Amino acid sequence: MIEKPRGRPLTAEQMKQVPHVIARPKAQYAWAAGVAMSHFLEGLKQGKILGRGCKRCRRVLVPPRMFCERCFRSTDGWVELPGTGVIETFSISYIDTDANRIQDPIFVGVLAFDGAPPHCGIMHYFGEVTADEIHIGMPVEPVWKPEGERVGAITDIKYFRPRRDA
Amino acid sequence: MSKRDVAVIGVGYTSFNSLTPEVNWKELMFEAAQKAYQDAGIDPRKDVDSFITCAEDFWEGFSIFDEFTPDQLGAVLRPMHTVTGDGLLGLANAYMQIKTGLFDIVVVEAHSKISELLTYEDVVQLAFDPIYEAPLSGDVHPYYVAGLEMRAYLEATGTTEEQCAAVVVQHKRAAFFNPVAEFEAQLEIDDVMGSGYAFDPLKRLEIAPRADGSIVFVLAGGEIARRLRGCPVYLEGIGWSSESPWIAARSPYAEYAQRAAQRAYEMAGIQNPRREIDLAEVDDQFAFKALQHLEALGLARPGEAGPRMREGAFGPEGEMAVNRSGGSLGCGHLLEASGLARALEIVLQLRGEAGTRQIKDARVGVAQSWRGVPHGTGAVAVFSRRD
Amino acid sequence: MDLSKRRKDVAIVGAGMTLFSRRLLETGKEMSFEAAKMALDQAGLSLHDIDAVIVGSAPDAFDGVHKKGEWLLDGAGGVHKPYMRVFTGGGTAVFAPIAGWWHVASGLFERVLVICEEKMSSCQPHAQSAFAHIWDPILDRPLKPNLVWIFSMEMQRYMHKYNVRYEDIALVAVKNKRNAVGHPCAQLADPDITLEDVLNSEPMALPVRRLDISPPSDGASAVVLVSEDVAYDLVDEPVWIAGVGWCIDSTMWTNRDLAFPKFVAKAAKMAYEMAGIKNPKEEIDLAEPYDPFDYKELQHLEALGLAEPGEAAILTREGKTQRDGELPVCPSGGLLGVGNPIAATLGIKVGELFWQLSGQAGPRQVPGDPAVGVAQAWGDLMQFSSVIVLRRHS
Amino acid sequence: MTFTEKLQKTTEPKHWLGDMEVDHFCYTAGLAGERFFMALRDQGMILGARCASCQITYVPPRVYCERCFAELGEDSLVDVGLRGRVKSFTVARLSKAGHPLKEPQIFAIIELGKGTGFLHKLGGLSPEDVRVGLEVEAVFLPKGQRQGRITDIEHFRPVAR
Repeated sequence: MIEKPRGRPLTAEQMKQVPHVIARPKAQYAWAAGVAMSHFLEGLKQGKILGRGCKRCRRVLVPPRMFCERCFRSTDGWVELPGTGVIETFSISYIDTDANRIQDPIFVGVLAFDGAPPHCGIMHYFGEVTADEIHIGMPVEPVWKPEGERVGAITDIKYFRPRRDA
Repeated sequence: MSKRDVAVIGVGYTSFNSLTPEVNWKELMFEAAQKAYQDAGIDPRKDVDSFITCAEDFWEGFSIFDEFTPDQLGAVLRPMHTVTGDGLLGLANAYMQIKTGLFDIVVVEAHSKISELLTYEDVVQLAFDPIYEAPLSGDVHPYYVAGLEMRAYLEATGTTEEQCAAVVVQHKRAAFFNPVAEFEAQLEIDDVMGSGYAFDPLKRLEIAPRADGSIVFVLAGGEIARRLRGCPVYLEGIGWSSESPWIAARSPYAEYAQRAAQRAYEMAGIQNPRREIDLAEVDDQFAFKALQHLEALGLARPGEAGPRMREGAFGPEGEMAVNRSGGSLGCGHLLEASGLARALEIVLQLRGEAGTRQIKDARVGVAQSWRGVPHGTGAVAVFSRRD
Repeated sequence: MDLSKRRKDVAIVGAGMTLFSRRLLETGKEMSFEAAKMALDQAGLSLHDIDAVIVGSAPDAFDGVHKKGEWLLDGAGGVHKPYMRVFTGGGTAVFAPIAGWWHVASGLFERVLVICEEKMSSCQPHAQSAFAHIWDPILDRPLKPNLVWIFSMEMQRYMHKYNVRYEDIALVAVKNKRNAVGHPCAQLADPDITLEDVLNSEPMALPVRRLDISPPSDGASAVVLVSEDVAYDLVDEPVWIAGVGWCIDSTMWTNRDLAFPKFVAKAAKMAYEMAGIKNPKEEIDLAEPYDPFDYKELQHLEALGLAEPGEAAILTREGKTQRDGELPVCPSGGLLGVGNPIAATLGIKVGELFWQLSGQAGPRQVPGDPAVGVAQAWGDLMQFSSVIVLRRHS
Repeated sequence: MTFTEKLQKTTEPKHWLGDMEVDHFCYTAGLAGERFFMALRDQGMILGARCASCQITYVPPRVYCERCFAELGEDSLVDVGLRGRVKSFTVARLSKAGHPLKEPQIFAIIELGKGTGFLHKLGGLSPEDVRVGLEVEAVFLPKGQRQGRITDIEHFRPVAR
């Protein structure tokens, strides 16, 4: 039985009045990309989507990894994918990363790559598409940054847009 | 308590390196895991009932690091969780799970990828109380707390600075015989004493350098272990305990280790640790900690570990082998994996697989961990060979 | 081999929680103490009686303290005791008591205290800022994601695959915010909320709107677990932990079909097997599935085997999941109504089941003298679930 | 390494820079902190909280006894005075970056009113003159500059003989 729960609620204003400490954390990292992601990022720089094949389960893993998490064995070789795919799911976002409201919504979602197993892809932005036309199953293709601007990052792809030819 | 016993059926580990730029944390863990499963002769996708990783978010740079652990251990769509503590705390959970009888084989992983953290000192300071402790130190290195604790220990026990320096000499020499250790060195006490005060009375060379690495243990119920390995190493007892988290409110005797040892010994049926234990691996993130911990484990009386260390009683020719692995001073401090590194050495020694540093007739060993500045939490595990 | 004889049965004999609020004056340590004290008082135990403490808390990046388990230690009663923190993201709320269960079931400890704490208001300007770091640094973070995105993408996929209408999903928010009116700790209870309020609330990341989301909160909760050897000394009718289960799916969340949470189903299977439950729909009297977003309650009910995939929305529309319905779901008011201090939702999941099964839920009491309940939490990158089945024997 | 291929050139491994920061953290001092810091700021007083049954005085105060969980309310507050004894100290010589500090800083655990130790800095003396057992007293910022923070105490200095 909860009789009188404790806790002294504060308004945002009160929080500034009560004794408190403000501090800015400093937590910076240089993560090693590792074997698989170093290749993948190099591929992006060259305008390629690279996957890694597992002979046992016959999957092409993308994003690639050096081991297959289902079979628990080393993967076997590199596979270049066409880069096209279909929208697996999407969102139309009116908030940014810090939950600030934004006027022009971000179209974002997960696509499944052609040439990979079902539901196998990455998250990215969608562009050149309206809220009315975007749908699950929509065929899409990558829009790459110009070669000289690519640095080996997921943002070397500007976004995926509907494949008008499909 | 249930009568089922618990044994180690496999260990796997990478080498311990100051940098590992060629692999990410997943690939590092995969290597240790695959070696452990080979060693145990099991298939993680079928044979393991529960997986545990030991990690802290800010060491890794992820708000929820638990997300990034299952694939490389073979734990996808299986029971798995994170312990935010060192590897021995992971072993404790595995031990309890096996004791319930519902879990037969449990995997414990701990690792360090600390070379990727560029602001290590700031993150250590982020573990201080944000109201009363952190605002005091500004740009001062947070390891000053180790200086405070070392002074309190020296005052309380009469241990000398030279005796602490002897720990560095011995552990870094031991590391020559450990192929996975990276911080071996041929030093004399004068070298350590002359290395300069960092946080008086703590000297620069008395601080363990950091290293990357991953260690995986596979534990099983005794009846399974005997079937798979014949004569496994048993986890006979495990204890863990905490003192106050307030920096200024702790004892100079590492009471956390005393209490943890008490429990572990009780479970293992050890009444006279000095007589019954053949080798010890204790936490030595700072040289004096090794002495303080040896005393807390009852392997020396308060104030006695220092002189005995200096005489060589814990060395290769001594009466009890201590940190033959090289400890954190010799292997590098592996953050949450340091406890498992201590336990790993015990297992290898008890199996007779310790190569050129092998101790003769080792039957009972104890491993101990401490969670580091600014905290007072530690664990103790007792292992044995029963043949 | 008959393994069941090896373990001790484990009972819950006390629970406690603080207010859930957008901001609390109390430090995380103080909140932990307040919740723990309430749970101990209810169990008639003092801190000296407690053999070990288990703490659950989600990201350190909320409270802003590295190794926050260590920092919380004195407020959680862990001084000079074996003290353990476990962490499975949002799943911690139901996972910490599972860890408590094995502390006792193993026979190592007789009486343990389980405490979950979260102080999200420390993280400024918004708790969302900490969630920016749950993503893969190379693949996801450069896209500057917001946590709501994953929910929105999952919800979209769920609606698409099982033909679920948004109007039915929104009814979950209405139900839970109304249920929370009976909860003294609630942050967002609203007796007058209507379906239109939810449907017309501000778009966040469509299809998710503001009222589909539970609010970030400060708060703490606690439960006391004891072994069969001492349970009857403390209470006449203990509430037993009959089953526990947990499961994690692959980190590679963009390689999974997000429509159905397989990991929840696997965790449930593990817990049901241990509890001897063969037909959950028949045998379970009430459920506290994790509801950080309204559609998650539905997805979780389906994975818990309490509805067929796509059917939970229909049960909701028909009123069957109301407090007086066939299967009361989130009678506490859930995260949507009481608040979402991530791990601390222990109090409205396992805590609520304890109060319901022991007839102490007051104005929230579900009718019909319930005897078996299931609580579930969910966490990580749409990836982890923990499940507990509680049972009263008589 | 247990993979079928590895990186073969030192230029091949890539790394990725990032952080786990937020704009800032705002830590409330809490129930006990409110009492402690008001007294510190307004009255220049250092408070502790005494658990009568465990006979422990917590400095700074907590709202609970960490041993027995007795509630330590207003009535358990005690003024522990401004003078105490150094229980331990260190001379910190390194910055976070590992560089020698221009001015080494002395940190100490100070026993105030027979309470648990209190962590702060020492000032007004050189490192050679510190020893365990030294009597010290708190030096406060001028009243107008105090903000209700632990740094309202500038440091502790030796008590003049």
